[in-house]
Amino acid sequence: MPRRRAGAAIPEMFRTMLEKPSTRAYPYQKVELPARFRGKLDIDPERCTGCQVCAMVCPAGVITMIDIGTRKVGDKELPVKRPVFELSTCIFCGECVDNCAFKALEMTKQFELATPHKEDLTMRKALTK
Amino acid sequence: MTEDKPPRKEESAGLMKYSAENLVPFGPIHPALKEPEYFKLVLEGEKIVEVIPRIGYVHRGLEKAAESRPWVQNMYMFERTCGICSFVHSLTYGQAVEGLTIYEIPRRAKFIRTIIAELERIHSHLLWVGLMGHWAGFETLFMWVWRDREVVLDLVEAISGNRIHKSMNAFCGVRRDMPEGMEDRIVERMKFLVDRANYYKGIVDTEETMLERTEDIGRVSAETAEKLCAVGPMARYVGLRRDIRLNDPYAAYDEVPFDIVTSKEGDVHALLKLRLDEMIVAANMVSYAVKHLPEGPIRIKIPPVIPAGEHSSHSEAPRGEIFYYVKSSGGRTPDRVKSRQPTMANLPTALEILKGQTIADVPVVLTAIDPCFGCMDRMSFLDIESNRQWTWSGEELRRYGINYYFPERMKMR
Amino acid sequence: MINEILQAIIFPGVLFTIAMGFLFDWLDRKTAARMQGRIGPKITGPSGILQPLADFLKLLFKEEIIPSHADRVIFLFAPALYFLAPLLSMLFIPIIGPTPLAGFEFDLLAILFLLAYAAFVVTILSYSSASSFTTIATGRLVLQYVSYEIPLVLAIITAALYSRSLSVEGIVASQSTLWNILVMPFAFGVYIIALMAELEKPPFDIPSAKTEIVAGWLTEFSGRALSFLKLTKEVGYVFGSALAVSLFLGGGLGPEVAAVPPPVLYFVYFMVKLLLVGFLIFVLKTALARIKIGQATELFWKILTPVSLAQIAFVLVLIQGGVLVAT
Amino acid sequence: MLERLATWSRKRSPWVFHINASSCNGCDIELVASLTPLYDIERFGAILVPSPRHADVLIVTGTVNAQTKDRLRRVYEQVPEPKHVIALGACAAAGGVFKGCYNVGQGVQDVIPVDMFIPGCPPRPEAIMYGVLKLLGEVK
Ligand code: SF4
Ligand code: SF4
Ligand code: SF4
Ligand code: SF4
Ligand code: SF4
Ligand code: SF4
Ligand code: SF4
Ligand code: SF4
Repeated sequence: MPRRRAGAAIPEMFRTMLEKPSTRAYPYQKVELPARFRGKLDIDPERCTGCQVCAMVCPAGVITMIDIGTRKVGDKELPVKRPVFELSTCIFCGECVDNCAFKALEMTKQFELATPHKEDLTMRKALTK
Repeated sequence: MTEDKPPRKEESAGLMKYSAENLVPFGPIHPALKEPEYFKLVLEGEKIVEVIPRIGYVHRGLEKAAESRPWVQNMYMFERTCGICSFVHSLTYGQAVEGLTIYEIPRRAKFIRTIIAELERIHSHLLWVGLMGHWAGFETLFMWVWRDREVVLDLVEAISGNRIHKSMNAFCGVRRDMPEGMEDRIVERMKFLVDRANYYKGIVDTEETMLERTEDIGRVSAETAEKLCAVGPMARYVGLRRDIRLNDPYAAYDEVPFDIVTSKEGDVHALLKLRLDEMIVAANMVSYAVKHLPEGPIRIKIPPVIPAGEHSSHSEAPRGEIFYYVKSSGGRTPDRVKSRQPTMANLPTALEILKGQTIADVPVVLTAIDPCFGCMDRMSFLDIESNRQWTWSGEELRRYGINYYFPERMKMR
Repeated sequence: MINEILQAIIFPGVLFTIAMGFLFDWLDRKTAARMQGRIGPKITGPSGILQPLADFLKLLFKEEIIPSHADRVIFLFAPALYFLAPLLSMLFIPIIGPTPLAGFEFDLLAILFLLAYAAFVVTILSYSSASSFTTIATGRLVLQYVSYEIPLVLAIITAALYSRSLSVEGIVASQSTLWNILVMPFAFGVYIIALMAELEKPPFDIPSAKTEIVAGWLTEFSGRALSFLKLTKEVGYVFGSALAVSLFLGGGLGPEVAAVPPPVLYFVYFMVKLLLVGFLIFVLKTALARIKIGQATELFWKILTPVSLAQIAFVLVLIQGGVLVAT
Repeated sequence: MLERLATWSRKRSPWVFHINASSCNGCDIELVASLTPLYDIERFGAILVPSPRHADVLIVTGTVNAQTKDRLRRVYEQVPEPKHVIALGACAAAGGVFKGCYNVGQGVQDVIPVDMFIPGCPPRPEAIMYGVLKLLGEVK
């Protein structure tokens, strides 16, 4: 049975005090993010075909498809759709990225997303092709 | 004090039988509980004579929502039942669903699942030890332990891409493989954590003030714990050998050697040491699994429609047994999902322990069960001493609600 | 005359004391942070030294909410009354020379009175805010007060007895050859522990335990009242340590250095000792977990009171035997 | 002059009260993590206070369900002016993955005004610090 005493942590405390503090210098220094980090979603409007798969798989209902025009297939007019992302509810799961067959989506390393206006978090990039 | 207590009124579910002065609310917004939960403590001086829990502040309606969402999306939702042992939720839900399908889970995926689950256990136990220090007023321990916890989170982030919600699981496999060249780093970091765990064991064993706070606190007999269905560390600290990993192995637990830790002392101090010991075991398991990771595929893609049937699955989360039941009628969405979390199972035991303690012990004892009230919105009570049993019906809840919302005592100027 | 008033207001009087209070708060936070492997306050002034000032000013400029069931008069004025206690006591401590600003023959008794007065005001304050947390906190406050009071007074009396003086000035003067701590180390220890209880530092932060009873007796205070209550605690910190220096560590006395004028030297010695005592408390407070009120009471009554009585007996024997009597 | 002093002190001493409005814990532990040695938000004067009466900044996590709504409003009223609200996490911003569950709302701003949204599930401690600092840049 080890000896009970008050202040058992004192030696370690002094050791810690003499060491360099373990605090990372954010925001003065950039954060080192691992290669797989899942940050803000980004879309390449050139690649997106409007297939809607991402909107179907998203568990958080982030993605809505918007009609941006029509195209002719045979003699039928079919709507052309593009996704709009309501990133405020995005849970950064990456499911949409995995499922996009055209590799239009990507998770960037951007994590500093704080904003006073929720509208800023709506991504309409795909619409302006 | 005791004499002038009004007689017990059974029909009010024990809520209004005490005068306002000796009822102390504990929660729902209380710094000791990182989650909102409400306990009314009936006090005599500093001593607690009765605890009345009021739960449901985190009720979000997951089970109901699950019925209208596709199978895969539910995985991400159930993962977010809780941020502390999130992976094990998706794992158990996944296992329950996998049970309905005919596919075999690749061996490599099983190992990766084990690694993540054990990393999660280490992170959860460290978090717990730190918070225990915080609640006992020992900030330094809290800071150190949480500093060391970041080691695990960094590893988890490197493997999965997020610190908390790993989103690693998929039906019949995992979504991401282990990154290249992580093996040495993981083994080395695990060694570091084992060293730290041993140091903290020394601290909780020798520091006088910490011992004063934890020794002989939170005692419960093995019989009571067994009768009240305690699970996880709450069962093991009174000597019950209960661990789903051992009793009913899942993932790769039948291939990774380990032994569970139990304790005989049955107080909070024993619980602290037990968790640190479990952490060491988990760290060794991670090192072993990383070294013996089999080759092969990590995932089988399965169709989005799950065959009809019922299946259940359980697993050992850091805080005890998690249980999932799923029912399918062969569609794209489940018919019913039911989950049971360890905290729910441990709450009756904790209430039993709290009786007779002082108010200073409340945070410590409630931490002992690790308050995570993700899933408690209905409840029956059983007072084993007087053999009195009662349930809250909707009517009682309503009456309690009316009483609660009566003119507030606290008003603005 | 003007000189004296200036002394009382600026240096080493009120303003200096308050500044010291801020300094102590900063040092406290900073050392605790460093020992925990953190940096602590950093951007407010050099190394965050202005952090306590910023906190204080911010609270001053904040809205003050008075709960409707609380006693308005007490709520408004008691914080100021409470603030007076350590501030006045500080005037009895010699800081820049052997004579304090406002000493008289029995000023030690006045200090004891002010200590009791502060505890009384806190209790009233706590009780007046009348919420269930503060009610528990009041109970704890009173219990803690009656526990630490006796050992604290006994420790102070030990020093007075040995120095055969009831004024701080006299006690300091009597230590020119031998510091009291060497004669009565246990009294010093008891004093420090009781001081931590009085300042509600861990392990005795029982009446303001934030994980148990929200913010304890401070729960209902906001804005200006809160800023003064916090400031009082900080000044109390300084005063408690200063009294320890005067009673047990020989005040500002120390070996003379020819090149330095005596008042400056006195002041420097005093400050060094003051910071040492402060540091001792920082370390203890960072290293310990909070104990329960029952355990605190037991500690003070069952252990520290007998210890201080034994110390008094020992000192009396010394005096009686004529050994080592202070001059 | 006084005005500038007040602004200075407010920017330097944001005291945070954290309220969990039915969140999953993920955001809460990341918030606590931002106090711990690796991130140490106390560098900027921010501390976690135990009583809403002491707070300047209210950080809300979680979806705000039917039960916590009233409590959230009550706590908000207890915070003395000037006060700011940060909605932490996808849940607090707009319901997150629980959007559409029968018991949850559409985020914090339906109940109390919000000054800063920090999306993420959960946001990294650095992201939380970024949000707090961004808010401080705006404290007037
Ligand atoms: S982003 Fe990809 S999945 Fe989504 S609509 Fe465009 S192409 Fe389809
Ligand atoms: S990352 Fe997940 S939550 Fe976000 S848009 Fe993609 S699928 Fe939806
Ligand atoms: S009464 Fe129960 S079921 Fe209804 S909202 Fe509240 S916790 Fe949920
Ligand atoms: S009781 Fe259960 S099944 Fe019914 S609504 Fe609530 S969570 Fe869903
Ligand atoms: S057991 Fe607790 S920590 Fe684990 S998922 Fe459930 S609520 Fe969260
Ligand atoms: S509902 Fe109650 S009795 Fe049934 S398993 Fe859960 S905790 Fe046990
Ligand atoms: S009972 Fe639990 S899991 Fe089910 S909806 Fe309520 S909180 Fe969610
Ligand atoms: S945003 Fe994500 S981590 Fe935060 S409370 Fe919601 S589900 Fe949990």
